[in-house]
Amino acid sequence: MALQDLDQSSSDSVTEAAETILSVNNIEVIYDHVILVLKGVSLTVPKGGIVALLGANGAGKTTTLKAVSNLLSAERGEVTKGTILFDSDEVQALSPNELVRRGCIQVMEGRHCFGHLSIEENLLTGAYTRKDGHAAVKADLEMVYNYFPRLRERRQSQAGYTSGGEQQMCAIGRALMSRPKMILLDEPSMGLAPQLVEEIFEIVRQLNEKEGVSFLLAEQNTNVALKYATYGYILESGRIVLDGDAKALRENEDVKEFYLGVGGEGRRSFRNVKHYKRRKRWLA
Amino acid sequence: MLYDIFIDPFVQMYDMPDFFLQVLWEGFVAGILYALIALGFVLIFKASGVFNFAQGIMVVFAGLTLVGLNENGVPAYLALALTIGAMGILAYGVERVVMRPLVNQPDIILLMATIGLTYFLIGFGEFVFGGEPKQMITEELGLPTGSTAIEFGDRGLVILQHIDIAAAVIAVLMVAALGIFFNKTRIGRALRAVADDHQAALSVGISLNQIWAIVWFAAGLVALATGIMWGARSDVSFALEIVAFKALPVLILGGFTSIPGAIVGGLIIGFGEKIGELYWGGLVGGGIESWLAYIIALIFLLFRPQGLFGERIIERV
Amino acid sequence: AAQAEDSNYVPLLTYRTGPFAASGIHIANGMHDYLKMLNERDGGIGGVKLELEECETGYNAQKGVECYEATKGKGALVYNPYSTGITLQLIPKAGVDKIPVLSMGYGLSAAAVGSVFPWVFNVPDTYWDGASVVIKYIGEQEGGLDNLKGKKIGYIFLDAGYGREPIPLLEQLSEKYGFELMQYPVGVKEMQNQSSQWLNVRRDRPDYMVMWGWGAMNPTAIKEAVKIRFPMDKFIGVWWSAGDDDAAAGGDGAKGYKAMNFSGVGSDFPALDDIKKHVVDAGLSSTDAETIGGTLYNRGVLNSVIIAEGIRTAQELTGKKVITGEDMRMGLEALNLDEARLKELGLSGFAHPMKVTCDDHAGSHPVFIQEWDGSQWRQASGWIEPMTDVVRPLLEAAAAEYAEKNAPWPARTEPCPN
Amino acid sequence: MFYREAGQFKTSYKADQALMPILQDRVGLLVILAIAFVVIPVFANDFFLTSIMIPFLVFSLAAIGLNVLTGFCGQLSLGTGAFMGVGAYAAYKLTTIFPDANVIVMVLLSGVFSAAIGAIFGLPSLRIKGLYLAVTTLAAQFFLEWCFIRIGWLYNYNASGAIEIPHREAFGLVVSGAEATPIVRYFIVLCITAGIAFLMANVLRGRIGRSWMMIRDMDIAAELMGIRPLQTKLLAFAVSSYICGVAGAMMVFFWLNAAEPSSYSIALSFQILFMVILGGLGSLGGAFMGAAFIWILPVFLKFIPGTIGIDVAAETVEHVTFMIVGALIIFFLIVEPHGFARLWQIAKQKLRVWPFPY
Amino acid sequence: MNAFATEMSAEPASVAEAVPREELLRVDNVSLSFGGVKAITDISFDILKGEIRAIIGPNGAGKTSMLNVINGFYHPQQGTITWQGKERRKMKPYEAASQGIARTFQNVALFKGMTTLDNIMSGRSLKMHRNFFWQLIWRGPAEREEIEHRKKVEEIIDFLEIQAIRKTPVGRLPYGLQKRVELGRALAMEPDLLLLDEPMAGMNLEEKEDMSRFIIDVNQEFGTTIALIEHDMGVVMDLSDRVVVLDYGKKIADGPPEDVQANQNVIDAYLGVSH
Ligand SMILES: Nc1ncnc2c1ncn2[C@@H]1O[C@H](COP(=O)(O)OP(=O)(O)OP(=O)(O)O)[C@@H](O)[C@H]1O
Ligand SMILES: Nc1ncnc2c1ncn2[C@@H]1O[C@H](COP(=O)(O)OP(=O)(O)OP(=O)(O)O)[C@@H](O)[C@H]1O
Ligand SMILES: [Mg+2]
Ligand SMILES: [Mg+2]
Repeated sequence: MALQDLDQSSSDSVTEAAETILSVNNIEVIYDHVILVLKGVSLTVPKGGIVALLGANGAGKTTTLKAVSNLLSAERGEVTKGTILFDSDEVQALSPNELVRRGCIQVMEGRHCFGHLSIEENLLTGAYTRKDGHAAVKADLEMVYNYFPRLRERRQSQAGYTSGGEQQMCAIGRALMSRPKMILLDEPSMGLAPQLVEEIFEIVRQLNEKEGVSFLLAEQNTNVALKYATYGYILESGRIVLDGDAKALRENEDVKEFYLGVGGEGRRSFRNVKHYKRRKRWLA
Repeated sequence: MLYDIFIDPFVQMYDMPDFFLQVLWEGFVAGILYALIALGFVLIFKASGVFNFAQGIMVVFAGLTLVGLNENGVPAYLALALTIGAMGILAYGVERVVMRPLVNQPDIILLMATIGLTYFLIGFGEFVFGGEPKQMITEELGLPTGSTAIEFGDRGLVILQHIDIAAAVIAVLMVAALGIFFNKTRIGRALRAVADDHQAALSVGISLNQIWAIVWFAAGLVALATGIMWGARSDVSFALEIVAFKALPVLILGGFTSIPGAIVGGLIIGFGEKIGELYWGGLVGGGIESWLAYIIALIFLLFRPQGLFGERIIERV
Repeated sequence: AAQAEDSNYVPLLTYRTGPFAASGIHIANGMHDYLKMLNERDGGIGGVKLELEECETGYNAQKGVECYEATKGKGALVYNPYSTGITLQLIPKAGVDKIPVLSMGYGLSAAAVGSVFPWVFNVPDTYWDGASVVIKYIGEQEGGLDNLKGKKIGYIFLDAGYGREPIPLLEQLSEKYGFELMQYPVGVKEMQNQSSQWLNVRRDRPDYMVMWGWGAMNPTAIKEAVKIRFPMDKFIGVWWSAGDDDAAAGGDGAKGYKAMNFSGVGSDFPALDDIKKHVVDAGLSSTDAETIGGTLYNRGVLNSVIIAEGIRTAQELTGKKVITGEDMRMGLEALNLDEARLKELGLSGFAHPMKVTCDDHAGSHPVFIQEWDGSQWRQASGWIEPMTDVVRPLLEAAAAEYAEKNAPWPARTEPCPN
Repeated sequence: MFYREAGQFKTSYKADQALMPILQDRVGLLVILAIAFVVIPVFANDFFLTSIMIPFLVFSLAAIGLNVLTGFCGQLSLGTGAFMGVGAYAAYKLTTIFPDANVIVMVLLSGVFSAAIGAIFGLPSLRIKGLYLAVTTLAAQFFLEWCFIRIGWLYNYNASGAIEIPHREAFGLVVSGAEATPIVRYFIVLCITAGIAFLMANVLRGRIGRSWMMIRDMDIAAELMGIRPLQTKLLAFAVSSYICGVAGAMMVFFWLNAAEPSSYSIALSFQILFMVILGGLGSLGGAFMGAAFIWILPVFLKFIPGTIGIDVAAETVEHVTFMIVGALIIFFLIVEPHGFARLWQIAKQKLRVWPFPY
Repeated sequence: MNAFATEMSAEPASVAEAVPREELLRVDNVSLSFGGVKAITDISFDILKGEIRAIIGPNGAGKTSMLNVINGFYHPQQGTITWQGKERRKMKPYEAASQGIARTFQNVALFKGMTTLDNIMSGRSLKMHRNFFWQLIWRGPAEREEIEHRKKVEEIIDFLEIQAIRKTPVGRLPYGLQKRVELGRALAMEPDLLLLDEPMAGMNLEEKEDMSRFIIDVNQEFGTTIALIEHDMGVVMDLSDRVVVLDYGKKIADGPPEDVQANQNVIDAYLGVSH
């Protein structure tokens, strides 16, 4: 535990500084009754915070997010231990649509647009739980189109036929349409052009600052994620192995080595990667 | 031979115009009735991507409940109200017991579950109502029963059954109402979303439970209307379940997801089947109605694999 | 078979479910109630109780075979399959398992030829007998069979073995008497959807319609006939299209619809009173008193009368109380239900006297025509003899053909009791 | 603990590719075969053989056939009943045209006819997919059923319109017709079913089986990898129909003894489909489990009241059976949508880690 | 044993420019539209034998559509494609496969119901020939063929380091591994041209590094030509020999990575300020 001291101090400061909107306490998740995926994960998201959840493929990021938004049952998975509190309510007792109504929405990994609906209809489904009238929805639709002009161009196209990136924008836009208090973003940058990645994270920051929306984002693009997040958790094989302030994580040697790709002498070239089995120190 | 196939039928149509009109009328009525059954399927398919095999038995079930209540002394209109209530309970039960635990499963599994439901309802229905056929309480419900003959001078006559006219009117009203409900409300959009992707629909806050209860209830109402109409033509009995198969080609021809498709498909099949059987069926010994509908549907499909009004099948990598 | 020593076991293959339940239920009730009545009133037959067991077939051949296999080991005396399909499957087994098959007025017509089918009985008539009676009756209406020349007779039938069975005979008669036979098959799936067939009828304008229907097909056909305004008095059904519900479905318009019958009309028979008293009122039946006397109910009763008389005859012939399938076969073959016996049974006039011989297992007994008066059936003709001269040679030819196709079909070895 | 592959290392690809790489599975199979070939013939009575085992095996084979098409190649078919019918009628014609030929050979040959018909009805599958394809197979179902009724030649113009299986002998035994003993018929059915199941297991683990599964899982990707969709699907249709045809022929020759067209109705198609889905799409073992469930359970349910001495009306038993079967179908789907085969796998996995929960 | 990874070239790809390369594929004036949507407008470029050719551009620019055109899944309304010197007209996707074009997909298109091993074996389908009869028998020729190909597949498995998931159904694998299996499946086809559609999307740095190494190895060891779509500019810059940039269906730049990166059009349309 190389970072003991660091994460001690920082996590304390975070938890005390602000009210928490989401807290996950020591959860275990099992798929299909036999596949144990999360082995005691705990994390908290403060109100108005942006928290990044990092980790390799298969670490369990998606699973964690789904546990939070209560979508696991649709995948034959279940939370067998621990509790999840959103706005101090037990998530497990709420239905997914109730959660959305209360302001917690997930952008699912791998886009999941409604293929047969047009882009605009897709966006409108995001407003399903809203009760504040046509005008407000219309205004938000405009807002989303302003964030993603590309979507405005393709608004009448069937989502199933749009390009991968367009679908990703659509999925994010759809979530925004519900006016959430908290967004669970699963790999928002996947498949997006670099320019757009920046833009999306800018949007995240704007929403966070202007509207006070909290974020929990699972991301592979550690660089960007840690740039925008306030706090980060690193998940490996179903366990949190490291957590801390984003800044502190960015400085951490291991994180640098394995997630940011910057050694002492700056960025490594992909061409020159040596073939050796690396080992993460914290797994020792 | 060639004459029999290509010329004679048309000569016949010309020679007996009254008969031809009658055939068209029968085709129309049959089409409307098929469309009614298909409509029930469409509702549920549209809303969940589930092919509801139990629609046929729901028709029987609704009809039997109505008649059964009436037989036990409940006045017709009260029985109707109670039957609607029963369909509501059924819808809720199905949602609770079958659909909810099977969310996000492949279509074929859900299809299979509805087959399980069919079995259950057959057993339950016969247990409660017995297997005897019952007569539809057409008159008690205030539906017309007579018939009108339109004469063409000396060229014969066309007989229109009033109940058939009523069926057509009811079908059209129902389609209009459902069409408006599903297209003009946000529920309509949500339905299609659910059919595309259960999990994503959940994630944007669409309550599958609520949606499913609604559509199953709507399908139950359609089943009741269908049960009354078919029951008035023959009897309300479990044999009626078989006519549900007739809805398949209609459905496929119209496209699984289209309410107008059900009507248009029904009419095409209705007309095609009657004209085919009456003018060409004799050539091969008759009874071709049992498969003609499928062949008609198949021919259409070869040109439009998603049916006439169905949503495009998305193929993209 | 190791069955109870003090009872005779009669399995009843019935169907109260499935698409043909509409007809099957009444038959099942009639069959069951009469035998049950014998148990209650007389303590069985010859002092030995009957052990009854219903097995539900749903008119489905697979389930029928399953019922057969499940019950045959319990010492079954006779099988009444009530489905042409099941009958066909049981015919070859009957001789092997030594249990007779009684298909009363249905099944394989050729089975009437006792020398080829010693184990199968189809008293009182085969379908061919029936078809010949219909033609004869139509001839009478027209003032003589010769007047049939140039007439059109429509034949609407369930498109299955059952409905197709009479066709060879009808074709032969059409040739002989010069009427035109027009066929209107109704698929099992189309039973409740016959508008095409009846449109065809409307176009072809046959002078008479003959129907071979079952289950839900009957009421639908009658309704459709009313719809196209076909003259109902020229519409004649086989004895299986003679249910009370069938005709009632047509409402007022069905008045005048006719059907053949060979079992009593109404409930005005002492034996039926006994059924009411001992069985229905005692709560031992699954039907209520009103259905007693319905055509199909009575048909079921008649079926059981034949079973009971078969058992009684067998007991007399063998001197045993508890008999076997082989004894039963003999009993059936020696069946002689004459007027006196019918009277004794409290069923005088319930059926025409019947007699089975080793050679003729059907007997080609007379049949009458009944007519629907809008609320119930009444007898509309005297007993009409089938055209035995035409039917019998056809039966023999068919039996020979069956034996040939199923070669090596076992030659008859069973002794003739009479 | 008891079910473990630990210690069973594979030293060659050959061993690794064997049908059952794990010892316990092989032993299990041997036990089942021993029961089927020895225990059952010795102890079973006629009812058990004719009403349970023979139909069970026939249905298992049909379910394997449908599984090839629907479970492995992903093409939904509702025409199984009719394809079985083609086999039955073909076998009937063959045995009556060649009265001296061995019926078992004729039964095996009859599948060729249903394979051809199946392939013809498979042609539209190039363009039509999923539930829509069901209409093609339904067209096949109803059209063929109509042929069975209308084409007198098929049933040798029998007045009954049904096919009745003639008495035939082979290997010195009566193998068909009413005199064929249950035990003989059982052995024939058992050998054919086991044989075809074994051959199919071979096909399914090789290139052809894989190409079917590729089409099933993602037809576009399969095509981009060089699979010709039409050929592959047609082969699946043909193989599936062959197996169904043989099953259909066995159904009438070794079980029912006579068949009307309605024996091969849509209801049969559905029955087989249930077996495949409940057993597990894409699993050979599942086909057997599904057949057992769908066929044997109702039979047992029907005889339970009688055996425990409750007097229930026959139709009530039937109604309750329907309700129970329906409820169980739903129940099992909820427990495990992938069928008994998957349930079995999970059970094995649990055994593997036993006594720990995971 | 790992046949490919043993010899690892550590030097940057300078060899590439030395030999003038033969043209493998040329796209001339191709246009493709769907209804009103113009996905590709009049695009021409070529791919040389043995190179790594990157295709980049903003979302919806038409990159994936371009790959679909190349392997015959879409048929362009205009333009021609020349493959190994021969001009091709309408071609079925499976013909492209048999001519040696393999690809991976943007939204992983694995065969979900099959194991990793079977997925990769499926890549060998075109190379296996034993007919139905031998398959039935299994013992003998079919089995020998299977084993022979299994060996090749095991080499690929070793190479991609996915031994541990050999027998896992791919549906349950995490996204990154699925992409790796998909690459393996394409490699199993031993293609002349390998089309990779965003092979590194959704991977973290470590995995990207691994993937990069695989791509380089394939390119250098087998001499397989690679066309690569990728949004990670680091990867594109480091791996590719030449880059073509699409925007709204049009080609806006084509050349060596450094040039492209400096191109103002590209910066405006795609890279944004921070790069
Ligand atoms: N439905 C499921 N059934 C069984 N196992 C599953 C299922 N979904 C995920 N898993 C397993 O759970 C583990 C964690 O998966 P998860 O998708 O949460 O990882 P992740 O961190 O999001 O990875 P990635 O970065 O690739 O998206 C993986 O090993 C995966 O195989
Ligand atoms: N089959 C199709 N039908 C209709 N439009 C299509 C189809 N295929 C692609 N398009 C459209 O063509 C355009 C180009 O799509 P393409 O998938 O090639 O983009 P891309 O460059 O791969 O983008 P991304 O980086 O987001 O994957 C998009 O606007 C898309 O919506
Ligand atoms: Mg993930
Ligand atoms: Mg793309």
